[in-house]
Amino acid sequence: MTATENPAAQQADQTYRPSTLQRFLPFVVAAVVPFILGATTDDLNFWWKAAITIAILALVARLAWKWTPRGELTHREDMRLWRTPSDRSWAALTMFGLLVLPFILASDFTPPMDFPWATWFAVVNLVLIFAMGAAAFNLLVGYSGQISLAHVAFLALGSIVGGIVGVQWSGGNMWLALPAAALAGAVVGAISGLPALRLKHLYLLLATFGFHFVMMLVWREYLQEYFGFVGIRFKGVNSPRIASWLHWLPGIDPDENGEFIITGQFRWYWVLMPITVLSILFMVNVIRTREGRAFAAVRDRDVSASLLGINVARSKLMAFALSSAVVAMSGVLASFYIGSRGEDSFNVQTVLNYAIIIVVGGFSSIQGAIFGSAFFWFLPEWFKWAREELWFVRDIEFLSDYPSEIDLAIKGFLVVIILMFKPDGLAGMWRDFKNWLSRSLARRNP
Amino acid sequence: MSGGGLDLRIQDLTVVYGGVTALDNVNITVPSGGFVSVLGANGAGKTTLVRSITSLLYLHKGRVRRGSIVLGGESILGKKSPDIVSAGVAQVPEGRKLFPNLTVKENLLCGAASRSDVSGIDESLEQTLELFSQLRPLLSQTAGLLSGGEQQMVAVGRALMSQPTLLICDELSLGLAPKIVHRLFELLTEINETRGTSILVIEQNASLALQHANDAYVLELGRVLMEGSATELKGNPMVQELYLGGGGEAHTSYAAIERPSRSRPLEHGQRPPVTES
Amino acid sequence: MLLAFGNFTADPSVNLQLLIGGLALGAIYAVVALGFVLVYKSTDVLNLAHGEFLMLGAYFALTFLISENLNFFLGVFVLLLVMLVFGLVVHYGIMRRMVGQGFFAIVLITLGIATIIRALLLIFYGPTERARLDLLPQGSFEVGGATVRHVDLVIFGVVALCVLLFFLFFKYTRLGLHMRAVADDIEAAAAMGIDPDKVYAMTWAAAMVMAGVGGLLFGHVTGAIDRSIEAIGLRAFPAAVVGGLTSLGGSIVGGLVVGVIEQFANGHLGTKWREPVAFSVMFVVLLVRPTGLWGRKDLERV
Amino acid sequence: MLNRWLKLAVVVFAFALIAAACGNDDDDTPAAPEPTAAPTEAPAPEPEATEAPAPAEEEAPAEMTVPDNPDNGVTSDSIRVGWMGDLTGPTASSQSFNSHGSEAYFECANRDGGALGRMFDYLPEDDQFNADNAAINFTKLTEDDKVIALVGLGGSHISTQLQPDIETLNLPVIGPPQTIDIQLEGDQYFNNLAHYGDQADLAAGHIGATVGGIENAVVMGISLEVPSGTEFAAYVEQSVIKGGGTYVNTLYVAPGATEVTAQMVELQSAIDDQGVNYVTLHGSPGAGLVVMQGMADVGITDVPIIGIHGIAANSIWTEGPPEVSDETFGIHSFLTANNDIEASAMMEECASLAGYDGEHLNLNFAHGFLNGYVFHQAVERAAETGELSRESLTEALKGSFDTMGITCPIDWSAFPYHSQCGAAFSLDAASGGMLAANPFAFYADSFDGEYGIEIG
Amino acid sequence: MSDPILSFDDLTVQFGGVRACDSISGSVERGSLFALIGPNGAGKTTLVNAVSGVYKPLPGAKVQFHPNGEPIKDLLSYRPYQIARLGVARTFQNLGLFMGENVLTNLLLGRYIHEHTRLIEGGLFTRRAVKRELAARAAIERVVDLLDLGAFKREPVGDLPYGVQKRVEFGRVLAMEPELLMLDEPMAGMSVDEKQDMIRYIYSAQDELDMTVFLIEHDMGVVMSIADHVMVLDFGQKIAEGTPAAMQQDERVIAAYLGTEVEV
Repeated sequence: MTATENPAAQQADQTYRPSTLQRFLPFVVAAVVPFILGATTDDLNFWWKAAITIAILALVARLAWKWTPRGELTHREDMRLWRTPSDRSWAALTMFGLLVLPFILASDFTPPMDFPWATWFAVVNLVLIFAMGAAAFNLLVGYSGQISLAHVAFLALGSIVGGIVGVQWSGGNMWLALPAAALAGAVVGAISGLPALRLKHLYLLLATFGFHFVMMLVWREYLQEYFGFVGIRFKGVNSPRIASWLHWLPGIDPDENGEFIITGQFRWYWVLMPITVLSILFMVNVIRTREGRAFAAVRDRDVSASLLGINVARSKLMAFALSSAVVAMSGVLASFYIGSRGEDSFNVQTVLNYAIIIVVGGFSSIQGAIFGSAFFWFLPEWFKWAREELWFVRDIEFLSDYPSEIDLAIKGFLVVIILMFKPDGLAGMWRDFKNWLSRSLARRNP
Repeated sequence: MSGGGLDLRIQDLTVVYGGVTALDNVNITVPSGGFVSVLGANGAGKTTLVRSITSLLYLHKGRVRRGSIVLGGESILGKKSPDIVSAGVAQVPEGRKLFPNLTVKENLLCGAASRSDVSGIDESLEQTLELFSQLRPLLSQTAGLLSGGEQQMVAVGRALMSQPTLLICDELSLGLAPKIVHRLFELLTEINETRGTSILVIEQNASLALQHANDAYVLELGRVLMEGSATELKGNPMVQELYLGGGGEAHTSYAAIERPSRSRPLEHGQRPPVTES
Repeated sequence: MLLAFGNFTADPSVNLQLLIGGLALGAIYAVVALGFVLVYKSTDVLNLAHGEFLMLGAYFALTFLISENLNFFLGVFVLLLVMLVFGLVVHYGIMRRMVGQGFFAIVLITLGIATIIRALLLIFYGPTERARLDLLPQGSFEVGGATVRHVDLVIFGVVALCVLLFFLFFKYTRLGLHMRAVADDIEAAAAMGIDPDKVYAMTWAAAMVMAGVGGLLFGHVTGAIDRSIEAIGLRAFPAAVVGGLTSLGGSIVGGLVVGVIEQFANGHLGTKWREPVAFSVMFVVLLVRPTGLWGRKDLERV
Repeated sequence: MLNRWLKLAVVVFAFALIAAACGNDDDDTPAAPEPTAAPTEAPAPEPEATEAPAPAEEEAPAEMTVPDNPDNGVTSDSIRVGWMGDLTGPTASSQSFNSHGSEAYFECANRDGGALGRMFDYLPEDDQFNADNAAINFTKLTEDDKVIALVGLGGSHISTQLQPDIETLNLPVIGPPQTIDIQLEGDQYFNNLAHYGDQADLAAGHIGATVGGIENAVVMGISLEVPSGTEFAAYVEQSVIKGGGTYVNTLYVAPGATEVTAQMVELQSAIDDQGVNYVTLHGSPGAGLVVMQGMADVGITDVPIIGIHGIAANSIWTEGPPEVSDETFGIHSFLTANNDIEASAMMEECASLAGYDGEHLNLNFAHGFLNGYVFHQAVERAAETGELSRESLTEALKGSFDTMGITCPIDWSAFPYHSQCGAAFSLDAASGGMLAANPFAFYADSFDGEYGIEIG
Repeated sequence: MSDPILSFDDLTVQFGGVRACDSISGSVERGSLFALIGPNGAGKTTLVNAVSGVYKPLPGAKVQFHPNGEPIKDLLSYRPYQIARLGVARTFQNLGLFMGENVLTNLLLGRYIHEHTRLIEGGLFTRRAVKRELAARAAIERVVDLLDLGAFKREPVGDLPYGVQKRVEFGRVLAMEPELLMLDEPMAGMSVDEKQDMIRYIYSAQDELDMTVFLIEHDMGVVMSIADHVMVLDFGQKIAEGTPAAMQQDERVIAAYLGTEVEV
């Protein structure tokens, strides 16, 4: 049944309907402007750049807000990822932010009070990698309800595949390693998900935790056998590069030796950001279509789900496979970005770190994984800076005597406090904030 | 035994779970030594009522938005459930809710959790076993293995162990043979009469409840639909139709519903092939 | 040599020594598993911080028994008292508000607690490792060519005593009865006038005291007291699961079984096989009997 | 409705303008370096000739200046130097002493006036032995703080991961806490700790001296089950066999193990069957204690132990079972303050100045302390070229340095740049510090520069 | 002219020592409205659970489903999800809805068996996936219209009143377009008006969508007015079966179901 047949939709047609051009324009502006800014304003004073950025930011959000369909949505409109004015303006802003961020961070801006500017670039890149892995983890644990602690095993699997395919076979071809890792992750993930057919909750958690140790055994054997004492080296000669037949692409200016090596935070950002965004988008798409709905149904009531015709076993395994595939891919990215992987990268603490990330971010949403990883990496850096530069913090001797210890304690306290008082985490806070914002805006613009 | 039960007054009680209102402005009074029954179908809010009185809403993320619950002149709203039990309210929960891994004796002793007089507890245990003499040989049996009727007896006995002044029975008849239910209700009447304990019975089985109670309330969708003496309600045609299995005139109202004419053609979707497993 | 196997040996005294070592290790696992079981049984919380609690116990033992040089019994009393108070703090400060939250959220809040404990220990004790405790009888004797430490026997005794005490406590005391009632059905228990809050608090206090005992005992057998000993919490999972997470006696049997299996895997296959083998055993038990060898089975109805 | 947005935009613009105006004032300072006067020819004191405790401060002539080089951590009032490592992670118990040592040195040096009219700005960064943290810390130190050099550089996997970047940045690294093969490939690493291969040779030499000739030695290796453990065991095996001794086997201990019953069973049977008379030990102090306690438990108290530098920590002797630790040695390349060395008093004083009283008796502290001292000398030597930069510092490091007796004389004039000395240490009960069993010279023969084992 | 769509024979379900259903036999005529009544705990829901594959009956039982124009299927050899795909849909007494999701999502789950979007297609949001999603939503729209759920489409189910939740669940099984609709107390907790509405919806399902209805209901008035055929259970046993009128007269039914009323 199309919109015209639907009386509710007919009525809706009388309300505001922007043209296609209008609907896409904010996103186009968001996509294009940063490049123009980045390309043309190198010589401008940073504050001018900031001013222009903020102005455009306001404009993009404004347009996105204005040019959103109002009233009863047709189903086609309802299926859009961003349908409400606030969704759309936030999406456009996020897009703008993601595109403009590398240019800002790569500028030689010296922020006041020695705010560590370049460090944030490294942090942002790590957040991207972690967000991808954590989102996949949250898809499995939070969204599909299959409590698993095996995801770090899949990071290791990603590194192993990266080592075999990306380093041994192809001498630094990350582009080959990524799909290979996804494939291996999906297959091994489905296998590691088999216990989920019989076990639930705590018992599944423990069973998957066992899988972690088995994978570590494989890693240990494999690593020493093929790569020697120092671990797999993904950097240097093995750094990923853009194939020469792609050098015509704008922005790809090969180095003197005729190669375009992906190195440095700026280049890595343009590799990590699209892959992360696309894989998260993929997962979000899965969630809002048939199989994703089945995941949620299986999580909430598996008996009820099976009586709707959902093959619960298959659905669970698919959730495991999808999650593991993405986690393995993030494992490849992390390996190549960091440069080497050792056993220490996959210890139990890492397992727990990912768990902290998704809980702090918000258990119920993929978005939470992004917030969580940002929180996880930003916070210590911010503390570090605050301890060094903020006078009222710097003067507390206890803090400067035990900097890292106190970071650790604060991390623990925050986890406890968030879980106690705001169980839906940062994503929940963000939702509340957005609701409050749209409500107060709606009150003013009736 | 304590003489004279306490009276319970529920006024304007509104209870919500998340955004859903489960009870809406409910007023119910159990007079001292009275036998009151609350009737209602599934989802009418009966169990919510019990949870509100015994302060167990928090376990189900519910909360009282408005109203008061007063027991013997003292507000019990917001008190903790152990204090409410100490104040004299005992309940036989819906579905019995015995402790399945504990023995019958242990179950009964748990009923006396709010008391500290050791000799008194022994005495109560003896009295309970006199009341339910069938339970005596079963004392060391694991409660989960008893039959439904026996379990319900343990549940009632367990509630009596706290020497309540107000006994709340939630769906006592659920899943039990009429004979046993009848026996239980007779016991309740006996307790009510001999000990003066106020009794509040929450029931789907209206005929039973109305037969034994003095006053009754009909709860529907979280509101009190009707109230009055049991005999009054028994004669009410609407109650008869709703709960007493027909006989009233309202009965025909469903039969009169027209079948819609066949207006739209069918479009069956394609079903996926299913292989035998 | 993808999977390098250690040298197999048929020497009976070697196997005897491995058996004894396994039992000694298993006794420690049993102490830890007992802590898991106590908490899980009555509050349905999987306490990932138990290893940290144990570490806390070991460090407190260092403070009270070595640094402060208190009389042994007084020191142990103070240690257990402090742990008990700490348990109450954990319950009233944190866990109380978590009733009714999702399973994973509660698991993770214990992780938050673990992180805090780790940080505090680092601040107050520093990263340097300490020697093991030596207050219980030291020394050893030989049985058939294998060495048995006196400490291990003490640990066996203490663990058995603890289980016996808990058993008696649960069976014959009112509070124990109430704890079991809450474990069976919290709502019904609350309806009977049992304060679940109080019962939970007692549970946490008991678990923490158990961790104190565990820390004291573990402090006598571990090679060094440092921050890595919290890993005993994770390594005891298989023991707790094999025994059944709801059974006190099961935790002893599970602990011993897993301890011996680990030790034989370590001796005959190589040390890297230890955790994989232990967790594989757990995995098999989970698949065959998800509630463990002695765990109770709850009937699930639609 | 549009009006409101317009207003908002105007306000934002205005705000941005004001901010820009303020920003201008700030940003003017770090302008292009002015063409300062050519560096004075006045030579820095000869490093070798420098008097021990305060190397530069007496001479530190006011006229000896170099231009600022903010991109290389040299500002008008400070010289920034970074330290990377594990302060709260699993290896904190050894690495944190290293950081404390460097910090103590720089505190002292700053008290005495710093160098080149500038203060040392010492920036330790904690990576918790985690590669991801290390990546962030490295970025912070090199791109935000723009340090001129690193003294100390975390675990071996972190060295591996950062090696390409260190090379690209031309960043000198002074005294990483271990020497691995990958560092020997680079031109930027200046190790003052002996290589694993040399340490294994040294161990073999020590064993030979103890049992009356290496050919009499029957050695069992015990290693932590990490790649470096395998590596050390392989070197030991190579050294022992080369000398004509017998190497029985390597036993592995899992990281975080709390007991080693099974390993001890195997060790005992090897002692019984093959007559093992020496044990080499690899691992952290914690793991070392676990092994030693395990040996004490089964009564293996008469087989001496020699461990790598990780084992040469005071806690091994102060906390370990005395019946085992009295025959235990740890290899290290430094001397602590209780040895009769020039720097003794200074190390003690600096340690307490920095708030680390008593830590001057720790070998890792001495290591960190020396790193600071070598850096100080190199900075002054680099300044002689008229420019203080990573490049000039790297060049300056390629030479010999005074060590105040903390280690043997450093000579990095020829590749590879790593220490050529070491000794077997144990605790000196009287002073509470570490004492070498024999002087460095005794082990000098062991440093043959042969290492690099291929496995697989 | 007997054309049973569902027949079950000697169906026994046992929990521990309790026989929740004790060798029950019966059959449901195609296109009819079959009602199953009995006091609480009589085993009605257990019977439905056994038919829909949730519980395994003891061996010897036989459950046959005869879809229109297809061979007879032995339901006991299928898993629950396969039974649903064969065309047997059911609702739950205590609501099998997904409370956190909105009405639309819950209804769309009812279309699961008719949509064929694969995981990858969904993830890539291909044109085909969008087309299928739109088709599913169009089908949902029909159900929404039929059940007057338009006002609640985007509300989370958990926030809706009980009566509406019941309607959503009914809508979800309608969206599955089954041939046999098993409704477990669809009118519990509803007011008289709502019950009347629900009966109209059931009629629609029966007449417009050609579904056979298997109804468990507590309200005698409803059952007596709308059912074609009534089966009465008590304590897991079938005690009577026949037309509603006959059941109202049956002594055993009155004794068991209306129990105490008679005794007085």
